[in-house]
Amino acid sequence: MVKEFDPRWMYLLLFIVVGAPLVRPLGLPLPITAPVLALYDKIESLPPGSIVLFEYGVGAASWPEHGPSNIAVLKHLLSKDVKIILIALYTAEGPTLFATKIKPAIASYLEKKTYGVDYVDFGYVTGYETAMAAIAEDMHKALTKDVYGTPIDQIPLMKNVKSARDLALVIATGYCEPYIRQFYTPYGVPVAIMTWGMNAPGYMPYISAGQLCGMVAGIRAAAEYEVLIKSPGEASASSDALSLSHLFVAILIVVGNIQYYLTRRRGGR
Amino acid sequence: MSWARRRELPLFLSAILGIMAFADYFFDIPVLHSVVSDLQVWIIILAAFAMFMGVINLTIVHGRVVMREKDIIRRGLSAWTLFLMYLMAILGLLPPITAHPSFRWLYSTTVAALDPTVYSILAFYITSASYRAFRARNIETMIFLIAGIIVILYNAPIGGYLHPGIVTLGSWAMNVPIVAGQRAIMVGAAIGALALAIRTFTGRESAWLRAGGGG
Amino acid sequence: MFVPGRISQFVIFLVLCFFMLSALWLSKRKPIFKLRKIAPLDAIEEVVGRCAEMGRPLLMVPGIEGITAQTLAGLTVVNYATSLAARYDVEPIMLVAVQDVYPLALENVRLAFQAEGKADKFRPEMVRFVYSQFPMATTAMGIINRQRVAGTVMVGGFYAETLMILENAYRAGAVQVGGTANYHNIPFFVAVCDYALIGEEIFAASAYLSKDPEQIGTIVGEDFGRLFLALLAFIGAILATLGATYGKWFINLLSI
Amino acid sequence: MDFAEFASLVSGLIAAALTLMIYSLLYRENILYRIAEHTFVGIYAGYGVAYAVKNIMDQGVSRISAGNYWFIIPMILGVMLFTRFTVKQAWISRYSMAVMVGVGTGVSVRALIEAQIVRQIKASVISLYGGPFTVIDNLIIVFGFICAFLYFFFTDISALRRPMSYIAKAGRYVLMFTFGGAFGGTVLSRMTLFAGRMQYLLSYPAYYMIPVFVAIICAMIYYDLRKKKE
Repeated sequence: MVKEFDPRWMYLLLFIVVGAPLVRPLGLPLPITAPVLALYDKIESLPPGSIVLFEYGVGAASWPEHGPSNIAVLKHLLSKDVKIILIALYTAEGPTLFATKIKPAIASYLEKKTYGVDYVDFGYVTGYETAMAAIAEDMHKALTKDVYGTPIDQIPLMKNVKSARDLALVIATGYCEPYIRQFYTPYGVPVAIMTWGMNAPGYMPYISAGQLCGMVAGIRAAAEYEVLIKSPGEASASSDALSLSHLFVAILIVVGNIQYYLTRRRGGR
Repeated sequence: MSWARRRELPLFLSAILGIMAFADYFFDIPVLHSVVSDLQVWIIILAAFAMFMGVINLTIVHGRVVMREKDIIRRGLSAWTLFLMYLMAILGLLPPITAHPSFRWLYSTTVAALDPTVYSILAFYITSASYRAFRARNIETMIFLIAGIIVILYNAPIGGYLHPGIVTLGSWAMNVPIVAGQRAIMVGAAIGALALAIRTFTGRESAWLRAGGGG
Repeated sequence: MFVPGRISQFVIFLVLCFFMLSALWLSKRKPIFKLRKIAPLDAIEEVVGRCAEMGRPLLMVPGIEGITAQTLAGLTVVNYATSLAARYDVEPIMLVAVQDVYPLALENVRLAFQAEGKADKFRPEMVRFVYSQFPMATTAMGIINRQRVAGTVMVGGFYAETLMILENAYRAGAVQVGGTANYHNIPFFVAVCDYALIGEEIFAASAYLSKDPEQIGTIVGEDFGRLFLALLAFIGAILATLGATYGKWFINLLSI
Repeated sequence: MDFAEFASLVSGLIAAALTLMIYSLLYRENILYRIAEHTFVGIYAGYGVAYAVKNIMDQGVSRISAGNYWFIIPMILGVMLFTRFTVKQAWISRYSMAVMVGVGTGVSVRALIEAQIVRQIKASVISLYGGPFTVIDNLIIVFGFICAFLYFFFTDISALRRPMSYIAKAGRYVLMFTFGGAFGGTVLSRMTLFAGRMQYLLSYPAYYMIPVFVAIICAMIYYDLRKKKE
């Protein structure tokens, strides 16, 4: 018979392994994966004054997956000389979460920018893919007012932005296919996506085909992005916790096998 | 009314309704479509009534404990359960139905905390289960172990740093052999379910229809 | 008439139905087919026997789905286990998390007691309704630890609660039989249960347990259907190998 | 501190306490866990009742009052369910169950044909010819699928027993690999959930509860050790 550890010791260790890095992040090394680096490089290489469409489709349920990546990418964009059009197309919860969770996190970056000149927010626009098509074709027709009710013609930033042809990059949250269909295929605007971790393998073909110019999938990729922009946040902390807990499980598996091997050699079961 | 007690009639009814649901899926018949979508609403209404059966059951189970049990702790806990159930139901029925602030407060204080907590307790159980399950006892468990370790290390944010090969191997495992096995399970489950549906509609599956007589 | 894109599905459906119904009809006339052994289903007797030996209750859960194929399969297994429990005077505890299933579950347990001639021993409390997935899981964990359950039978559509129940029951020393067709949770049954039903094995339970030739017929028909689908997949791969256009043609054929 | 702030503080402390009460099961079953369990069951059941009434009003009553009298039938069927609690009239409830089973099974099974049969067969239409790695991968995908699929073959045909046993063995290996991978893959989402819960416990006002619970658990361990000695 294999003598087993009392599982309660494992439970105690797991509390420590997950809790400790949350209290004091270790900053464990994190290899940067290619899709994340591609988006970072793309933003780095944008010419000054470029216009970026940023879609913050974060819902409460998907906050852990999408929130940190939204914050990290926005921080990067705001630190560059680019103009940002903010919009939510995926879920009506977007603006609420943007106001309560994203804005406080990027407040220090927003201070240096002027609303209406450097960035503009259109809030949630209904219609999903139909709305995307309309926006890509003619923004002044599809988006009449910004989130504060200012008519689009009175926003300085929007003066020179008419359609998707004026965009340098589209960064979206959620599923990538509609954006590829509406922005990349007809207008050739590069599209990047912030998506769920589980979608990463499925979206790899789009990356290799060049339809996506970058991808931040899940909390792990968000942590990579935080490393790239040297601004550790929510993702980095839990990334350490996840790394340690996975290593812990792997070590337990090895220990279990050694135990099993030893007892069997001793003539156990 | 003895004919109504026979088991064939309800059986026939369920078969007809099941076949209608299938036909609605394949054929574009507006009348059938509206009937089947109405039937799905029927099920929601029936389920709501079944909820009250559940409440009767909970009241019986906990009521008996409150009335008969000697252990004061068990009595107290059962009374507490019944109290909370009726309290929550009443608060929920205060207008606006299911949106009264007190109902919401109670929900966000208890359910909103307990649901994710109970879910997260799995982290512990998956740890202790991995410790036991991934033991190479024979070829099969060896394969189980190899796949498990590859994916665990692949998923760990630090994985690629330990060895770059882990990422290659991990994504290969996810995209090749695991896809094959997953697909087999899915197709198999679908035809199994289909066979079960056929047995149900011919009255050969569930005991509740198989048993004859009136009771 | 047809919903666009579903003609091919209808044809496949008809072929599968044809196999199952004709095999059912054939075995009605002459029982010729046998099924291979499905060990976990045979083990249910052992589980109930162990409960009887130790004088402890048996825990059963038919999954947390509403009325779906998996739940019906689970109820069939539960019905069988309950009649064994009634026979050996074991206390069955059945947890139901979905209200639609509750009336069916109650009826199943009652009929099992009736069939064993012990209708007087049946109590409605044997089937406990605990609304929703996680409350059910917490109750199950509590019951397992308090009443030292000696056996569990869990067959049906299971999700995250699987491992909570299995691990606690393992620590309580229970013998466990379980299975689901939900791909993500099969590994836990395979890893922790003493006897695990994999995927569609749960659907074969009623035919296997009843040993009724007509029911076995549907399983045989299912196997013919299985060969047919495997052949389709094989042909598809061969066509794609011969040339991309053939592969595309085959996919279009399946999309009619 | 105004009332709203006070309510949210109380709510936060109760929520944190309930969270830790559930985790106390990891040490052993105890009265705190039992309280949390019964609270959870009671609250959720009441919640379900409120929504059941809402469903009956929204789906049934409002339709009937709009002149859609056809929806009286499910209401009657719903009431018929309760005959289950009687002995003599129990057969009446069988009709309600027949409707539930018929529609439920039909609707749940019909969706499987597209998602789980046709789409999966289409996905295995892949070329077995190409670069050396692609060939091996695609062979594994196609034949791994076929073997694993035939592993479930239930009919016992004596003439086929030998070849089938080889296929079943190969199929079982594929399945075991899949299960190992699925098991390992689940670790990530479970750890993410737990890390999220820990982040919550370490935030205001939940962290006030941590020392309280550490003390309680220590007391429990001390008590258990004393009892063991005696």
